[in-house]
Amino acid sequence: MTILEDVKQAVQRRQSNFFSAKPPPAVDISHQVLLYVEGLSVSFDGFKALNNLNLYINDGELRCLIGANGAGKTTLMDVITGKTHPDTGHVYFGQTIDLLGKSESEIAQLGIGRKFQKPTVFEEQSVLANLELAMKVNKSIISTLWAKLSPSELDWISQVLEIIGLKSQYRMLAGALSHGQKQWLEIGMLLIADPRLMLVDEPVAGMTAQETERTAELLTSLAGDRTVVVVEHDMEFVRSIAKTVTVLHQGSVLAEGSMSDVQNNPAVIEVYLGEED
Amino acid sequence: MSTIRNQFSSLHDLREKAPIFLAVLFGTTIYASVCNLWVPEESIFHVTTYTITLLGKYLCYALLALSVDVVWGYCGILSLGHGAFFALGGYTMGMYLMRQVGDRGVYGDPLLPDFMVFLDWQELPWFWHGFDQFWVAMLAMILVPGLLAFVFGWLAFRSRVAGVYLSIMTQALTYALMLAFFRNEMGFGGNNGLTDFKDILGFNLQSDNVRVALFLCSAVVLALAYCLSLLIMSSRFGRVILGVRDAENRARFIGFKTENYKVSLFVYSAILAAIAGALYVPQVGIINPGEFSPLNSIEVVVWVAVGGRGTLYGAIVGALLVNYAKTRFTAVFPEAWLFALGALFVSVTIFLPQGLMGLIKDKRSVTGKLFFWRKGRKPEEEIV
Amino acid sequence: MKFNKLIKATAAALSLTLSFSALAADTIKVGVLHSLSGTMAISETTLKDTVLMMIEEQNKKGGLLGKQLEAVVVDPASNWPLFAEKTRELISKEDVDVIFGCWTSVSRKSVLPVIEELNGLLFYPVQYEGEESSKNVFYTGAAPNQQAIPAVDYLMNELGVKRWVLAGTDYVYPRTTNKILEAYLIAKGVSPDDIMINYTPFGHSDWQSIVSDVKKFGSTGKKAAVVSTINGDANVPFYKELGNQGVSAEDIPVIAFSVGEEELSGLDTAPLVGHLAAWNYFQSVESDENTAFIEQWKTFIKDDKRVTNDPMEATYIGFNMWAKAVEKAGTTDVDSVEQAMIGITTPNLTGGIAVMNSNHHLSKPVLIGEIQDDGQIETVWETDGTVIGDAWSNFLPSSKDLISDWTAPVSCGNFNTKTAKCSGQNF
Amino acid sequence: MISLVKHILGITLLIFSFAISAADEVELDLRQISQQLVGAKLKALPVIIKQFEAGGEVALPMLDAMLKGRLFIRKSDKLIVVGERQENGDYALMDALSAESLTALPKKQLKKVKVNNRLRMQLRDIIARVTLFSADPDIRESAVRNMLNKTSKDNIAMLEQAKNVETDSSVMELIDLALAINVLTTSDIQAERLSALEIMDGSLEPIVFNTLSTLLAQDDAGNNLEADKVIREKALKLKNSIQQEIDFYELMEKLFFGLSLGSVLLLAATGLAITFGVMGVLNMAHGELIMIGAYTAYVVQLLMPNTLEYSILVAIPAAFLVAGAVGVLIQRGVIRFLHGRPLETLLATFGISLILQQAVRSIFSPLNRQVVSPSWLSGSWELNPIFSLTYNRLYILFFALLVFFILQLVLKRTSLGLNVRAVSQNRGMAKAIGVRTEWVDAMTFGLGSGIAGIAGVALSQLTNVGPNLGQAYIIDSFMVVVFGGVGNLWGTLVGAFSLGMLNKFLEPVTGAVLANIVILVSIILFIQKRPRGLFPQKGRAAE
Repeated sequence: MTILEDVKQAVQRRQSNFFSAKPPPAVDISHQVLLYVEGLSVSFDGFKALNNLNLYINDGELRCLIGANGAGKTTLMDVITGKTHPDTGHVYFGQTIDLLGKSESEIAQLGIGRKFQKPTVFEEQSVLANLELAMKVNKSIISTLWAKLSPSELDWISQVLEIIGLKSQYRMLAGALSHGQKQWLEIGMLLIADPRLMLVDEPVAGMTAQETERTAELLTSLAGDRTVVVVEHDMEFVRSIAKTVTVLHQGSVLAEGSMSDVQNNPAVIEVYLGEED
Repeated sequence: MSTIRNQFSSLHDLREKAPIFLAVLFGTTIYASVCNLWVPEESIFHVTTYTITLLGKYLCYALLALSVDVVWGYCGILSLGHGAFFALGGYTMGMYLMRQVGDRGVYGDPLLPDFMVFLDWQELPWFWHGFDQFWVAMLAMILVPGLLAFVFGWLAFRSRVAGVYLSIMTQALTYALMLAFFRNEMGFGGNNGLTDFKDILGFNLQSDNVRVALFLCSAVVLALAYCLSLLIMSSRFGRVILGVRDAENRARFIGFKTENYKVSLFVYSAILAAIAGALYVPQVGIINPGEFSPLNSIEVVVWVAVGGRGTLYGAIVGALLVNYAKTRFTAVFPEAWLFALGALFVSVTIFLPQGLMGLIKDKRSVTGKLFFWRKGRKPEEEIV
Repeated sequence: MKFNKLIKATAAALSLTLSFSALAADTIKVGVLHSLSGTMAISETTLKDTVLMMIEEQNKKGGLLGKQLEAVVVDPASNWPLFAEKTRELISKEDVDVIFGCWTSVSRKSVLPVIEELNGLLFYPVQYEGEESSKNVFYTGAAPNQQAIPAVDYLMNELGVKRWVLAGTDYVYPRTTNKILEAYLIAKGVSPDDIMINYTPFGHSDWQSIVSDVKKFGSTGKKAAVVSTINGDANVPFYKELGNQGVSAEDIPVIAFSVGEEELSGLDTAPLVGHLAAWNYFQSVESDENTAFIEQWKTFIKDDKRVTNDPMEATYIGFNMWAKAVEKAGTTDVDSVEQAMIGITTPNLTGGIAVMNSNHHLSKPVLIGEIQDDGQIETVWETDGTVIGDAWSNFLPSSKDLISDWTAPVSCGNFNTKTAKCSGQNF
Repeated sequence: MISLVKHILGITLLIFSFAISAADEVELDLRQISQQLVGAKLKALPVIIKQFEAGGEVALPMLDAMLKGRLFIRKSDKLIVVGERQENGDYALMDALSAESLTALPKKQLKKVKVNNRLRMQLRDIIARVTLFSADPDIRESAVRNMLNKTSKDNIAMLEQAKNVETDSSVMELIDLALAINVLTTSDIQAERLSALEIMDGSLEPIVFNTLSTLLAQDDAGNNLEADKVIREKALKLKNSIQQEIDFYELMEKLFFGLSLGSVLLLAATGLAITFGVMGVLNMAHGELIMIGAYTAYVVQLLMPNTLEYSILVAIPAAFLVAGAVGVLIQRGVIRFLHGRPLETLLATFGISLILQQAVRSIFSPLNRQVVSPSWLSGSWELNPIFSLTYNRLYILFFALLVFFILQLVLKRTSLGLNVRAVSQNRGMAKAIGVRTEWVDAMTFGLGSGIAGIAGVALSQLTNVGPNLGQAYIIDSFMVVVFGGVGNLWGTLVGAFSLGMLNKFLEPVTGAVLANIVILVSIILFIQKRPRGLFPQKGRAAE
């Protein structure tokens, strides 16, 4: 469990010497719930991608979302991160912050990070530049014009590089990385921004078994300090990390509970697990 | 304890890349100026005033190309309307020069420019006031195109108009402006535009000294714009811009308000274009609505493509080469030069997707090579 | 450092080729500055060919001053700043002795400062709005008083026209001409209600509404006519729409100042028979010079169907006058030729004599013709003698006090007779 | 007073019938008169022509020929002849009076009898009077219509005469109208004038409206020119009702103009909607493909000089093939290599457009070329005196819709269409299931180009056929496609018609130039509101 310790250490150090100066926006988690999703509906051309969906994510939780293709997982993430505007419903970050009506960048600055289904990194820039841009710093135009990497920031980047195993490739163009490495880089970009909530869409797609294992380790280590929501198709992977699993079906929550609860849920067996094997 | 080195230093980039460019630029311009002013005409080394004005014009075009490269090469915003900013800058300068004529116009009216007198205007339209002051004209040269770019960019980027839609809208913008400026009621001289300038800041525009001064001025401005753009592009701002070009969503989801970045870059670029226009007008002696023509703007994009986009110097080299070719072709094969030009555009796009600079661009880095190989074939999905 | 080398090499090549000025030659060089591409190529290419034909003809006669003439053709590509650049190229790089060129006013305005600065000589062969007289330019086309005013007189007196549509493309020539005509008509007692002025953009192609408006304007019982200063490409759709909406020349005649034989050759003229054009020359005019000229043109261009037009005649007159002036001056020096030009006479193609006046404008006959179904224009009316081109219109308040006279003692293009001042000269 | 008029009329009629009975004598007379045409100056012609009227119908062929500019003087013997140009350029001749056929002669041996507008007007008047008693009701109708605007005393007398023998009801109506106008303006008996107004009620002839306007006019001091209040009120009522009709038809006219402009835009843009909308190629050479279509129409016309009337029908498929072939060439030769780089296709096709333009300039010269409009595409369909639709625009409107719907069918119902849609939606998958994507690309581009060619044929009926033809339409086409929504043909249809309408309704208010500017600015603003046009492709696929 070296990674886990590394990360925790690094994050703590970082918080002490950087974020003390710039505290993250206060998220009111007095009810332990970090993310409220209530009555959410989205439709495209008459197709209901989300249908009166309710979901509550507790602070520090690691939640897995599963569901067949078209169940609405990605759309849900789109709504939370401000990419898609719902027809009806509410999304609250903590008790007070209404996420609807905020832009993607505002939501990101609140501390909600997202990893896309298809690894999306700045392919024509170096790994270092990718991480630099993802850092949690002042992102206004004026400050980026004058910004320079401070030694402490370089340190932090160096640690993240260590965690994602790309230290020796830091000068390489991100586009030249392998698929798995890109996935890791994107996770690194999430990590370096020190988010409160991480939305991770299919993190292990295209990874080797070894890489998958590392990812599982990493994600579990992150939970607690921050909240992680993982969408994944790989049941083995889900089983290995999940405490609570939510099953989506046709845009609504079908079942929620521990992996074994869900696996034994007759409705789930019928619509989802039943199709396996 | 850091084992990684900071690669990013804007000044470092400037130190590494600019000197060659600046040396070539100033070498040529100073050589040409000296040979024009102080070498006797009989000498084979004499550079004619014709050459000076021609080179001056090329430099203005180069600046215009640079401004297009800044938005297109670095941010993926293909503007087919940069001619509009160029022309607006030109008009502000033209208005100043027109007011400088004073009572030396053909009708001898102390206040009204000739075209207004003979269309029987009674008084100076409000927007012509103040243009007898150089600083007002310079301010307007920055503000008018800057404001237009801001409003247009703000509207377009905020509602996420992108790709071809954006390109076509920029085209509509310049086309609408062209039609508007063609209207005589607008008070900008209609089709004839502004012409028959006499002097600038009290110096006679026809004299060789002033021409050389304008030429050198263009070179200095081009050099400054190049260095400034280089600095900007190698700052973190520049990396955000590149990020916006390649994966705008990613940039948004890590917290950048990409539309603001795009707007500010667009405004910067528009101002560069306007400065190019303002330098262009006193050197060619006329500004008219033809400069707004959408075809002109497309041509600028072609210069950048020929030179190689996303490199800054590529745009400059492209503008110089294509315009030089045009000058030669129109004189050597006046009836067939469009064939040559057309073929040049087609072959460059097919065979040199990175432009001429792609041929000689940094080959030392293996990743660089890979990157170009990839880029040549990478579908720009964002755009479709 | 290949890049470095390449740049240097290019720069060197650039400065070398550009600074390589032409060696003195024993020919007389004639610059031809007409657009061969772009929007104006349609009109200007013909004039380039005309100049080339005239040069060939002159060379057959032994050239000038014992030297052969040599044409230097460049393509300003319908791009106005390029006109200025090419003028500079022709004069300072190619050392031409005279330039024949330009069509649009804006191209002439663009060339003007350069030609005055370098003391060149330009022959401008197209009808224009006037309000200009430069020492270095000879205007061989019509001024407004040689085209527009006689045309309106004709309509008013011969056809009894009472209501007027002044339709034009929105640029300086129609604007000025219409201003002059409006002032003239009002002076003649036409009520402003009976004048309709309409401007359209260049290349306007959808004339439905305007033609329909003209029809309505003309159906009030009073005889109406359209005075058209519509330019270039917009004419074809305009006439097609006229024909199709059934506006016949007998109901509402259209008199055009920019439509000649060449424009008509791209058009089926059957529905247009009877519509009018005002020029100083028609191909159909019967004279020995004209027959010879048409013959020569068709042989030169190797196309029996090609037509001649007014700007060609203006080029013809201009060229012959220049040749005569060079012979008279015994040199191609611009100042001498300029002085020799004034008073030079040469036969025009309509059987008369063209005279270059001291205001650098020609004396010309004014012809009004009707369009025929074969695309020709038949003269139906002409002035008794020739009319002297007036550089400054008497009907514009701004220019009524101005005259142009390039002979001593005035020697000025914009001489104000009231203040006795010469303004706006570049030298 | 009236009886006096009748007397005079009677005498005129007497002379008239006498003249007809002595036709031969008349011909002899006419021959003498006609010989005066030889060598006559234009100014002398009106007097000579006037004398022809007495000749009645015998002089008609001659007058008609003169009106149409077909009257010649045979140089050899100064005989007045009617000439008709033949295929070989010679003129088929016949004697102007006896209609006897003569040997054909080349143009050089003939001298045309000059006519000008004034003479033409005079000729028309004479012809009208002569044909007022013609056997053909249509000819009579046009004769009366001609006389409607010229109510001289003579004409009124003749019209009254004609009224007695007229049998055709529509001609009768016109005659009544002409007489009523005359009564209204000349009589001073209120009852007569009121009944005249009654007759005029409902007529849309411009003369009626003008007469009423003159009647209701006031002088400078504000006094009514017409003293009779009853007449004034009645006339005002009449005028208002006519005004209403005029307003209605003006609206209809504007609608038609808008539709017509829309159809032109639609034709020009449909091809682009395929090459740009479906394939994503920013085809700057689209305008030049239209131009190629127009030149094809020109060449086809040259190839079939004897059947000019129908050459345009042949030109449509020919233009489709030629422009389509050029399109396929462009696709195979250039665009194929630029797959997935739409912005770069813009540059390459811009180069191609320069080449094509210059090629046309070199081959056909920079001058405009003439494409003859067949007679069935000329003129207009007159629904009533103030509302008519021009045939060429009407046909083009239907043609544009036809092309559009055929294209829809092709895309929806044929295997090519299926392939096109498959490739445009998911290239990789289409390829995987065995669609020959390369071939489909070429065919799609060819299809779009071919349609551009067809548009060129239609445009050759409206505007110049010259090297610049394409440039005039390229920006408009892009605007239409972007406005309608890229990738959606229905969007193009709606976009084209709405822009056409908007333009035609703005133009009377703002003038043509401002209307264009306003439209461009509104498109820019509209795109801010709906970044993907009127009918965007929705859903996840569009991302």
